[in-house]
Amino acid sequence: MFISPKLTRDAMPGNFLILNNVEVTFDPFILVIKGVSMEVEKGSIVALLGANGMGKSTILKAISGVIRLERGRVTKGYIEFNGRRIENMMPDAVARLGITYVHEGRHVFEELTVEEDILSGLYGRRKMDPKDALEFVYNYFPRLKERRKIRSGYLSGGEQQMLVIARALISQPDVLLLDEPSLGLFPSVINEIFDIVKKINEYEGLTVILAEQNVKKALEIADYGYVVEGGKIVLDGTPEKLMNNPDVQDYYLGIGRAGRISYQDVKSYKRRKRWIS
Amino acid sequence: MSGLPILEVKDVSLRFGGVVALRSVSLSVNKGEILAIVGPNGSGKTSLLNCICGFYKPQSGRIFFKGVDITRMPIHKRMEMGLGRTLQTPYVFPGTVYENIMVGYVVRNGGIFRNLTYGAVEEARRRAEELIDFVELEPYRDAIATELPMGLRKRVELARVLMWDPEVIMLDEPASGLSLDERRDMARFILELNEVWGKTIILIEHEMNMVKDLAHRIIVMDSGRKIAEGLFKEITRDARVLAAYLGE
Amino acid sequence: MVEASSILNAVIIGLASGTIYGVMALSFVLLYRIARVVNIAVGDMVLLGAYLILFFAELHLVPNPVLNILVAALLASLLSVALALFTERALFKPLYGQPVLTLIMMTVALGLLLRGATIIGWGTTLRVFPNQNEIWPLHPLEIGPVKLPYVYVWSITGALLIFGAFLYIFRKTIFGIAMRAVSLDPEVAAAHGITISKMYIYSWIIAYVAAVLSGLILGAINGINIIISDLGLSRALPAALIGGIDSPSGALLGGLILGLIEHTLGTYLNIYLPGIRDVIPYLVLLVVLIIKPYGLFGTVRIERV
Amino acid sequence: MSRPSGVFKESYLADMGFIQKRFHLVGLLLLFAFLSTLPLYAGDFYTSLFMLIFTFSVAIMGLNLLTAAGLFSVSTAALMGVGAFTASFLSQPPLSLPFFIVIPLSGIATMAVASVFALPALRIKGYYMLFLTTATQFTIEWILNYITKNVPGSVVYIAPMSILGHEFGMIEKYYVFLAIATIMGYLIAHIGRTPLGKAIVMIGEKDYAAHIFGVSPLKYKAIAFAIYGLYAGVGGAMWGYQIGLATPEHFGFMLSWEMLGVGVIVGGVGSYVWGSCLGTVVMIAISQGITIMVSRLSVMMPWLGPTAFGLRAILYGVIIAGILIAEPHGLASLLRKVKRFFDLFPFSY
Repeated sequence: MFISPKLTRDAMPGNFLILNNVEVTFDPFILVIKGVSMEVEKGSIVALLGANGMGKSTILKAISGVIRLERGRVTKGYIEFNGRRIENMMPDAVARLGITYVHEGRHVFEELTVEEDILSGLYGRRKMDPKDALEFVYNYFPRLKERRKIRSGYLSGGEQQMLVIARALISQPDVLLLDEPSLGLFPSVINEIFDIVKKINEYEGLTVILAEQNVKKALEIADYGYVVEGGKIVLDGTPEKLMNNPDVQDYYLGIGRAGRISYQDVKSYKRRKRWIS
Repeated sequence: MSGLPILEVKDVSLRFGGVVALRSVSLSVNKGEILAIVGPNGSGKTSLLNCICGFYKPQSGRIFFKGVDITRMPIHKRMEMGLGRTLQTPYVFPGTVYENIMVGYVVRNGGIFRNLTYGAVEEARRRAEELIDFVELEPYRDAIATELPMGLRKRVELARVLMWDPEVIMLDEPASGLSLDERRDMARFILELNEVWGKTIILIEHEMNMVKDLAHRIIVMDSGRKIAEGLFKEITRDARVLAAYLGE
Repeated sequence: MVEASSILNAVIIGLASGTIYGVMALSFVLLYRIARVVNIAVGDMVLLGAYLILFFAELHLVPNPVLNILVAALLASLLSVALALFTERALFKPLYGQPVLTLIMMTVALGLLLRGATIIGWGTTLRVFPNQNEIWPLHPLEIGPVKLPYVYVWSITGALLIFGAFLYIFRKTIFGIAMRAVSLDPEVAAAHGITISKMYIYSWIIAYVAAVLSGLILGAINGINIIISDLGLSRALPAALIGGIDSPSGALLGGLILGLIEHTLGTYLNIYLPGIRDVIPYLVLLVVLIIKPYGLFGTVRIERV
Repeated sequence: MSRPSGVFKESYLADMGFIQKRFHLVGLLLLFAFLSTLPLYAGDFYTSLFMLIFTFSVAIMGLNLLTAAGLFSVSTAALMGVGAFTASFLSQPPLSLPFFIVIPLSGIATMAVASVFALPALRIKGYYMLFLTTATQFTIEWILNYITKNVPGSVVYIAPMSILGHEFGMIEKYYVFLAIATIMGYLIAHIGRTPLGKAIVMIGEKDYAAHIFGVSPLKYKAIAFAIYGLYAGVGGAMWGYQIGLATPEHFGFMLSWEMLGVGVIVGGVGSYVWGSCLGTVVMIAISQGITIMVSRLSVMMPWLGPTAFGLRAILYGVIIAGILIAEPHGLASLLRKVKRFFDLFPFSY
């Protein structure tokens, strides 16, 4: 199905998305991101890893400008995209530059049909023909083509996740910011979605920044990973390096030094602790 | 461990518009067991819970709880009879944690004038405090519940359900969105509820390790059907289950 | 008001005036759908529109009376674009992200401002458009047994044009899809490159223009007076809700139903219970809300837990 | 929410009591001292102004509870009208009941009316309530109009307050009003802390989700509506006793909006007693302030002539818009900020 040759990533080297010591503050004075620096290469998949509420999503929202809608601001540092400062721009302006953010939690436009929903991503891009653009995304998501007349609110979770990625993809962005695509999905569906993301990355040269809790899955497709904790980057490296890091194994993969701890065993230990205290 | 069936679902089918969510699903839950329901997204697990708790009314089939046909009963009546359920994304209102938990009192004590007495307030608060103790929320007692992180809100919800002392508790993805530590805590509560308090638990969960460790019996669903039932070892050998898991 | 001698005539007139209720309801529905603004000021917008047309018509820019009123309506619509910009930028932009109730309160303030301005500008005496008799000939259009006053012919044509254009844009173009997307989830729409505040301005412009045009017809039927403001609210709000608050085509249907009931049952009951005609829309609304809480065409929310 | 160490509560009820700190008690006592001596040194104008504040506070308490249940109502004024008209009917011959029976009965009658109009509300969610209650407001207004058209003078009168033939003066009426407001305030604060009160708050956001936790939205919406009707009716009867007469024009749509938009939102949803009182004070202050400003301005600008009441509308619009823009969360959040900062706002309920 995918006959086009793999784009050589080396053709366009260099870091084209740079975060330098970025701090994000939410109204009134809640500091959420405390000095994050990242460099993203064109055409790579970068994973931001970490548990819930650690600030992965906020980093993505800061890049895309969505924080501006939630009363947040970048108060220190800068974000540079293709040599242009984009921190604190409104999200629609950032999107028109070619950075599209996909919200966590599969926000489909419930009352639109699947096709209308995808097309809404095309607004303001006059140079593209809607038919060609639709063909382009249906190529990657044949399942959505089958269901294009159904109201998107009635799709299953996996299909909704595909739909929101497809909607982001139709405007052919340079950077895709994916927030927790695997949340609440079943393993086989997660595999399917991650495979598609990888394919798009390879065939279109799309840069992907992925915020994921599912560390194992994310590292399978990523070229580089950052571990985010408490609004800071605490660890970064290639997937191999991160996978072999004992802390990552312990905290995120659930593999203790003596193998995985059964949930049954946790109970007696904690219970005993409660009696003692 | 297994006793008499406390909850029975017989041939339940559910459709919305043109989409079939459940196709003639039957199952029975024995008193005192932990039953896990697993399956891909959109396979009808949550719809099944919604039918049992009354949020959706199935087009055909019947549901029996403690021998009573509850298929057409309103939700709050079912809760009064001893069902309880938590939500995938917890629902708390902007009040303190103990206020959120206290609400559960009205399920079995719905009398308007009885509710307004000092005794009712005192009793509701006392039971709420006991449950705050159980789910280990003591430091957050006076915190505004909507401002708490996901893991703690899930505990608030669990405690609220326990307020009316249900016999069957349905947990909809209690571990989704939680860190490993929080998942372990949740597993501990589930085990204590089951083993010490003797509650029957229906568990929907994606985290297979948790299902494997906790559940006595597992039901696998795919596209609105029940495709397998049994112990973890048994279902992992089932060809249909493997297909549903791994795709193709 | 023309006394309808036969039931048929009452039905036709009811439907005809229903079209203009539909346009007002459209103004209301659109603002709600896109900007989530429940516009309590809709009646006052209609009132101001009527006065603006009156103002331009009295300048007599064009000698022909029919052209004159059309030019006046056009100028009033253009001016209302400026008003829409002012409303959105000065009053509503500072409120982005606020609870809906705050926005509604702001429309209450807007209504007070518009009403106060018209009272100070034009007083409270009843006015009529200049040369009204030449624009809308007194003798009605007769089609067989039906006698339809000319103002209703205007009303029907104008309303159908507005609805046709609007439905085409809303359903078929990417602009329309983008508008609906903003109405469903502004934050997500913004992340896909849709500028929310522009969409809000567009919806205010459409709302104002629709209100101005309804002002033309309502003013012609009832005369121009502060009364129009209550009249506008009491027709637009029930019509919008009967059709379903987020459904533009429902707005037209709601308007028609309302016009029909008002001119048949309302006129009849008014003999026994004076004044009930102005409450009839609300009574119909109460009944509809009991039977179908989301109106006839309103979207039933897909509730998931 | 830290409490000073060394404060021990004997029971949970005490822990949820209305007076948590000595500071609250002092504040409350000072307030009562002020209110109970007010008519002795304040003139008639301020005494009657405070009576008006008590009246509207009572109505707004009920509205605040209803708003906390997620039901927005703009028919409060009409329901107060029902209360006033019932009071007129009960206090005049042939019944001629004394005021201490008329006021509760008016409340109960209004509760019944509110419950009838609430029937469609039970299936309705969120902002649809505003439309429904708009319809209710105009329908009730028309009914009241219809009644007044059929009485001589187009006005209904409420008999003066009296007990055993002794007619109450302004000061005596003031104390009656203060007592009623205190009782109604205590009642609603108590309802607020019971599980029933929490259940009402719980249906506020997503009633279908609350239903899964056994809280039937139908039942608690109906209860909230009944309480709302009771409070509006009592408020209306108080209003009637203060003014002595009533016409439907007194209970217009805009008044309903003022009560919701200023009385409840400024005071803060969920703060049943003190928020309502605060909101009422602001509401009446704005209204009085504008009246004074308009009369000054129309002296300065005589060309306005009879259109001066347009000025009133504009001033009101500017003030509301100004408040909303300057502090978009409403004054309530401003106060909350102040309260969090100092933590000495004397009342926790």
